[in-house]
Amino acid sequence: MGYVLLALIAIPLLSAPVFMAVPSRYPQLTRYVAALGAAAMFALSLLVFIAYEYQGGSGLRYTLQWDWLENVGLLRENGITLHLAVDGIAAPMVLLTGIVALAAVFVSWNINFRNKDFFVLLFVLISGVYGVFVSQDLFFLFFFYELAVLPMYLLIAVWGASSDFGTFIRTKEYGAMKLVLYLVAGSALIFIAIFATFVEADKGTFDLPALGSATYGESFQKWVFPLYMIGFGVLAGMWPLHTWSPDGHVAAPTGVSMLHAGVLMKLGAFGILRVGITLLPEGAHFWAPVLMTLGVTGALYGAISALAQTDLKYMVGYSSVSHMGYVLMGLATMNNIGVNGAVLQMFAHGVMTALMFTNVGAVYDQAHTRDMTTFGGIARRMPRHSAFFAIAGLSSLGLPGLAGFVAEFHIFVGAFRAGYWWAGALGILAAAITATYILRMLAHAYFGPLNERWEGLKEMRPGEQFAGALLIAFIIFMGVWPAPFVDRITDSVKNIPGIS
Amino acid sequence: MIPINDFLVLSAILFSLGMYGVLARRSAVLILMSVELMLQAVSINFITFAVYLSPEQFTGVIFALFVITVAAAEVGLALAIILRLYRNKQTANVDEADIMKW
Amino acid sequence: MQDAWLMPAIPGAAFVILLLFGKYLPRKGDWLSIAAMAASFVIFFPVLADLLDKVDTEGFTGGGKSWEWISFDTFTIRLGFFTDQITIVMLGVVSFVALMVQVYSVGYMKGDSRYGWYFTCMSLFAASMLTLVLADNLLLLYAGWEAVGFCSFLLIGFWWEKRSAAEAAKKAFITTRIGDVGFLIGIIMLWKQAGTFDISDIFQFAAAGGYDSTYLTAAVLFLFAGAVGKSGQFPLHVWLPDAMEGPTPVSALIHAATMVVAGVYMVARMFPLFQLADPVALDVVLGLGLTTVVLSATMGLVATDIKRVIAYSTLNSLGLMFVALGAGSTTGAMFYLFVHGFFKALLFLASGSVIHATDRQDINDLGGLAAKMPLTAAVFGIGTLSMIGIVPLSGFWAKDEILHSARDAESAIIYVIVLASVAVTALYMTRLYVRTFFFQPRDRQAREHAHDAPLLMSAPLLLLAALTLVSGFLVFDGVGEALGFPGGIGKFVFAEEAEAFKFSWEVALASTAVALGGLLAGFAIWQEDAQPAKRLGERFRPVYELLFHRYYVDEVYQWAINHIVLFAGSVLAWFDRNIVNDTGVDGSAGLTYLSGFQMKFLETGKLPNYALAISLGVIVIAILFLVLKA
Amino acid sequence: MLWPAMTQLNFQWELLAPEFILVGWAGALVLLDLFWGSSAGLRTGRIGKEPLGYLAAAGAVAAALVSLFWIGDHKNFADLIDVNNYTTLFRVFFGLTAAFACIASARYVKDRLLHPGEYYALILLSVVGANGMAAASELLTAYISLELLSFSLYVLASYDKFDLRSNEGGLKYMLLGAFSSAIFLYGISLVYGVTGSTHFNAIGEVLKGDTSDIDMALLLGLALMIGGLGFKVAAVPFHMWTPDAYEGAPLPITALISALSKSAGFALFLKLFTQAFLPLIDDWRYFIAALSVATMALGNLVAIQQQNLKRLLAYSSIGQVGYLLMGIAALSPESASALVLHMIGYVVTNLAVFVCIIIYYNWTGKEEIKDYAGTAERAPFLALCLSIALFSLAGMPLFAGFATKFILFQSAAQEDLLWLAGVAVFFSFVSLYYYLLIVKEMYLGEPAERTRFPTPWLEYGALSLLVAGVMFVGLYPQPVYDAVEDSTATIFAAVEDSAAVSERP
Amino acid sequence: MTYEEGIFYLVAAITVIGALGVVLARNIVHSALFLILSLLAVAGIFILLAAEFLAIVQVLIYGGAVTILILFAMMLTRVRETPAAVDGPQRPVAALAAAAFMATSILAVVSTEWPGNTEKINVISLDQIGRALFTTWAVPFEIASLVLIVALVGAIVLARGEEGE
Repeated sequence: MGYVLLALIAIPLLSAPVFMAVPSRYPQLTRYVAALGAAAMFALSLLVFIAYEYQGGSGLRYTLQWDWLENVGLLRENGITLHLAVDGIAAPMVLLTGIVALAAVFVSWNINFRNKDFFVLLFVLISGVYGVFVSQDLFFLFFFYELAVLPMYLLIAVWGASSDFGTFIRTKEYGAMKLVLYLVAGSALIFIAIFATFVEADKGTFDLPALGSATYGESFQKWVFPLYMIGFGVLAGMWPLHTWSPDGHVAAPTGVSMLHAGVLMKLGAFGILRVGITLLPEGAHFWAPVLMTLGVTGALYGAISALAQTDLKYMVGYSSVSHMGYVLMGLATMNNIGVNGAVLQMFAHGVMTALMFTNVGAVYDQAHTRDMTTFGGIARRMPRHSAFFAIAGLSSLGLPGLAGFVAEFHIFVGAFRAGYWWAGALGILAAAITATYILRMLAHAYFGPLNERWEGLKEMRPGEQFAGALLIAFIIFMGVWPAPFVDRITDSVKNIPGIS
Repeated sequence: MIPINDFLVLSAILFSLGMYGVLARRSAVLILMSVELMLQAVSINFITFAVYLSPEQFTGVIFALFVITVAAAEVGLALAIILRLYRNKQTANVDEADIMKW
Repeated sequence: MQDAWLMPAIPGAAFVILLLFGKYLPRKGDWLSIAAMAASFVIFFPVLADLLDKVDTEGFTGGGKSWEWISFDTFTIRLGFFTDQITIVMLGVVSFVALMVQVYSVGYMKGDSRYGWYFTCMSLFAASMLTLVLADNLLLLYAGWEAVGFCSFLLIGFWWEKRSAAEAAKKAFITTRIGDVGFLIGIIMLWKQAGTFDISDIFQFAAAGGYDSTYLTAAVLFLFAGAVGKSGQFPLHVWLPDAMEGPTPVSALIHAATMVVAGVYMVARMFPLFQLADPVALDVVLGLGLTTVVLSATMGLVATDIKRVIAYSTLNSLGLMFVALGAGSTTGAMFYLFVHGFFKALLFLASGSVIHATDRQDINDLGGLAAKMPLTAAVFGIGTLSMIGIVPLSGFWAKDEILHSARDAESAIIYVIVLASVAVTALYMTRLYVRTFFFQPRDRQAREHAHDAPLLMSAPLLLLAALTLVSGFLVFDGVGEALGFPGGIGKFVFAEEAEAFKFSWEVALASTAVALGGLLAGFAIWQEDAQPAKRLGERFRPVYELLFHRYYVDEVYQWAINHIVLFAGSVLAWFDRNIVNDTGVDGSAGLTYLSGFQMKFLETGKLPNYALAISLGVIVIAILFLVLKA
Repeated sequence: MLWPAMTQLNFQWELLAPEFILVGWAGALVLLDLFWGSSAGLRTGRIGKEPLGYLAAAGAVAAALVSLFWIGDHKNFADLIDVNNYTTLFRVFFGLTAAFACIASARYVKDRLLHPGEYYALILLSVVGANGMAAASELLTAYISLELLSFSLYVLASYDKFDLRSNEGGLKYMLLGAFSSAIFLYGISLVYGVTGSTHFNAIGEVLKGDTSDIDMALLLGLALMIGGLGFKVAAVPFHMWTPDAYEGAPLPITALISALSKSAGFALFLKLFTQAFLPLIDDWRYFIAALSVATMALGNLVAIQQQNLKRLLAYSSIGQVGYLLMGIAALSPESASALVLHMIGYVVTNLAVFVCIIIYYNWTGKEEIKDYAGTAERAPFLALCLSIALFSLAGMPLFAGFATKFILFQSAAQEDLLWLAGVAVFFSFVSLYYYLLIVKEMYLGEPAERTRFPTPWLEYGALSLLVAGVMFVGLYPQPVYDAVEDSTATIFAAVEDSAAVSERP
Repeated sequence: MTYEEGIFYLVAAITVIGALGVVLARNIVHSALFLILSLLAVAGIFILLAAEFLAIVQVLIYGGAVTILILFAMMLTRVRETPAAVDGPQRPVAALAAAAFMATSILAVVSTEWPGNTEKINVISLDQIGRALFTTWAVPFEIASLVLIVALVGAIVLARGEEGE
């Protein structure tokens, strides 16, 4: 099974030569190759998720360990290994990646401008994401983390869109540059923290389980944890380091926005959990109140900001900030309920935000504007699209029966249990604000009398509908029956030191 | 006998003067001449150390010999380059050779 | 009784089928929805019988079936369905009224472009509402609670092409959602101490003194916030009148008989906790109930839309129920809830018939319909009288209970106010009825086409009317005994602390007098072309304005939303764009860029400067070396 | 320590075979050029000399291959030239570097420069100098090798005789080079004075003892030597010549300066500081660290401002020097091998960048960043390779830069220089910005015209090799790292064995 | 003060004066002449250090070849002989820097206790030098020859006039 994990990383990377081999004059063939690759990844992801046995054991499954660099320099035996494995936290994330990747490929179906290059870069991104989720080696975790950032610039700058908002302009180059620099700036902190961790552990290896068995001094934990927290937090859209996220999402093409908001932002939260909290539990405990405060602030701030947006993508972008705030809250609870909730929320948000971007992209492709004030009543022309959007919105505002509720509920309960009653209460309030902006958007753009300007709108493309249906299936699945997720997540969360 | 420090101080003075020349002069040729002064100081140092402190190996003397050789070659090469610049730009003034900056 | 879960499950299944395949079913699947609802209603009887069997057993507190939903570590959530006496009352109302309304809808909604979607939503609503009622734990209750809110959103906005409908739907959802913030907080607070969401476990825990009194008070007040939103109590009452944008059967079912009373139901359900908490909690319930009563009764006086008037009466009734709860009488509240479900649904459906027939819903456009629509006029009249509280209609008996509890409350003012509200209710209900059915029609054209509804729509009206006539008698021991629960509904509902039916001539006479007075006054004021009303309106212009503008509450909210919430939003967005991003992010980037810009001028292009840099570098290193060493 | 009698010295001349090959080859090239030109009757010397470049490359490769013969040996020539793994590594490395520079030069020289024979001869001679710097175990040899390298580069930098920028760059390079080597020499003389020897190990031996008497002159000498070496490797504030020389020099020579001169400088720097000055590490560590910070900061910040690609690369190479200096500041066996590893990765990457630029220059004669607009459409392969190389420079994964930087920074962190690693990481992040600007221009800019460029197969071949190298180091550095560690281990072993110096063959 | 010291100070003074002349003279040709003076004086210092061979080399290479080369270059480049053209605006800073360096280096030199006998000059014979040069130092010697070749080739390539120039 370890080879499945390897395949998850390798398939997207090795697709690159295949894409290159496809002659440019057959763009359709390129799309089929992409769909095939994404379908394979999805199938394998599903396999990983389903076959994960969550009863007992250490929590690591499908281990594959290949020597990469050892007994040289500072590195001792097994210094850096390509150590792949999934645990209960990674398994749902892998699945999420598979889902969103498949959906993103279908949503990107109508990209015509150099679509070969597009898919190559997109697949590199996907490879990086898979890599982070399945790496059990700090070096490779970081390696893939950066790999995921690598193609972002071109993906956004070449295939993205600039927006003129009258009072200010956000060009795609700006969005792309800011996004990439921001993420790399965040990873700079992680870099430093990794160096410090390696030195302090004195094990001569970057293997996470080995590092986990090392002891770290208390003061060390206290000063290194915030590095991980902020560094990974940047990618998780942690307030106030979130501004790359709305601007980047707005500039990015739909498929990229989906992957980015849906999966890439999860890497940050995942990193805090997998590296920060796991290795440095005492530091995490020390900084948990700060993380909680930032998380709550982000949740509220994102929601209120979203309230003021008229651009659909900005709204979704800020809603991502808000929802990632929940994830951070969940992590900050440092108890199994909250952390469970955080992971659930990563999955839930990943799916629903991907759905939202699918929808925004579908309408933008036809209308060439995302200004919700210019729309009105388009539900008449695009009923499925509207239903999809509504479901995504309802999930994000925490309607029971959809994925968002399950996750947010765990987080709130966790927060209360950890004694952050204020945070829990504010989080719930933020969910109400979410309801406000989602419904405002629906009422403005989708309901009401049909604006004549949009008579010509058509239902979204079959590919987009497929993507939407896929995503919705998982939103409902998790909302109704979260046990498969919870069982897997718990299996690993309980092994994390410092989580009560 | 002359104490070692006398030579060394002389060398230091000579070196500093050369340095001053390099920093203060504008003509490439003058700068080159100032560098020669610095190299003279180096040679003095080497020989001084060799004859006072390590006569059995006298590496210093050999070193000084090489310094002088290299210095001569350096002058030749540098002058060729200066001449090249002069041919193209009609100046040997280093201040005026600043089309590349920032 | 084990199988009570089938009641929500069947409509739920119908919903799924309708959602996925509704389009391909004959008649868009309305029959499926109705059949599912009927099945659900049929199941109600074995469930009831089962409960009646067991209710006398020693120590019976209800029972049901539950499944594990999430479990890890010490955190377990079991979802289950549970029936006890309170549930059964609500179940009866919900399943019956829902069935009636759906049947009625077949006629009412005929020809609508989204006919199938309507029934899909109705099925979902029925499933959610029954889930809410039957839930054995707070989480499932909350899930049902949110789901009915969502259905309410869908159905209010059913005609979403109308801007006002879209807005009303949004308003309804958001307003109730604000209350739900509190509700969820309350639920989690209760969980935090008890470690369970199971309602009976929480009761046990609370009874054992597990909760600190202050803590419990706070928790139940948060719970109550949910009820305030859902049941349209002041200050979150604003959504309910607007909710009338939805199809009338929806108003009947959701915004009169079932969903809006969920708040009352929930408070009644959790009443043991309210009792254990500080009395302040119940005082708050009572105070808000009373406020709502006063506001809604007075606002009902000037509203001109039939449905809105009935909506105010609903608010009024809900207020009364909370007064009863606040005064400690769950029986009163539940009984009123029970009968209210019937007569309010009746009123709405009847008004639906009017609207259906005339295409008008402003009472200023109506009048004189009694002759054209005798059946409708009759059942509407029964509903009106019941609402006013005239003997022997069900409304009278229920209101009597509430008046009793109000009289027994600490302050006489409460009693006075409730009594006064009875009068005002009589006044505006009379107005509504008189203006709609009597005297000269103001819009002749509308009257021309008016006719009674077809049988399919009339049958539910008649059934509901019948229940309105008789359901009040359930308070009597004898009636109860005949039906299998001796002691009447009061004893039945709270077998543990049975409240006997209270009756005193004094209260009954007072209420009847007041009601009749209001009725007659109303008749006098609004007869013919309502000259006295106009004069009064002129005379008390400011009061009229105040009432007409609904105490300006909506305006204040709108202002607050525009000027505070959205302003805060835009300020934050501005802050985010200009301060956080352009200053903080781009600023630091700019600073980096600028420092590079400054530094590049170090590279002057002049050789002596370069040499100087080298020299200075060496000199500084040398001096520092020597200084540090020396 | 006693000076071994001459008879004890080892005079196996074959140890210097690679250098002899290079020198001989250089001479042959000059002659070939002379006769070939006249016999073909092409007196301008501008046409038909392209194969000279490939021949020169063959010579460099031959030298590199021959030097492989001494893998694992621990020999020295007359106690001046070490022939061990360290030397071998650099011989191979320099040889290959020069070979790539020659290949990249071929077309360029044919089109734009006079006297190709001398040109290639000088490149080969510069390799001799570089080899000497890496191999020398003694200061005089090191110095004279350094001058050989420098002189070759002075000439080569000014080789575009009719280009003012080349003249100016060459002049600045030459005069400042002379000035700095005077400073370096003065430093050497002082160190020689206090230690009585110019042999690295001998110096180290003396410094291991009590140095309080001689501190003043010693430290002054050390400061001066840091200045001299700093100039060679372009550390701030001794870097000022770099942008001008880079911009002025003919493109392949810019590549050569950035690759050969810099790595030879570091080879010497590392060996000298390991074998001679390691005992004083607590004195100089923080100065090197400070230089490192200043170098990273200035290089990366000013690079952002550049319009000219060569100049930008000059500043970016300064930034890279900052990282490399960390390896010196944290001097330990681990950091030394990390330094060399990063340097190899960097040089390979940088060569790839330069090959791209040269190809582009051969096509268009342009070298401003904005001239690269739309390259992705006109030459997708070139754009891809250049992007890969730039991302590698920025330290992105899959490519050499990520792994080697990671290892280098980690080794600094290990020696209590975590703060320095932090600064480096920060500036590495800054650097991404300006690399992205180039990528942006290539992929987003509007090309002047849409025609495809003709494919230069040979250059593309070289480029592919280099990019493959970049990917190889990035994806599987173990073999390279092992080799590097074997080589740096020898200079540290020499420190430990220095007591036994007289027992050497 | 022994007579040796006397001679030393005299020669040293000439050296310094020559050097000062090189760096201060307003006329570039004067500078060159001062340079010759200084170089010759340094040759004298070499003699005082008992390194006669080096003194000879010094006189031959510097006093002869180098200075003539420099004078040639001056003539070829026809340097404008205005003071402004000779000295740059950086003079004050240059003076400060040089002074600082001088102070530092003199301080360092003086305060160092040199290992060994600092009073006695040891004579190193030409024989020894020659032997060492061709045995021990054969490698640098050969590299130095390469340096000279490079300089030579470079100078020719660069200075040579090309067709059409």
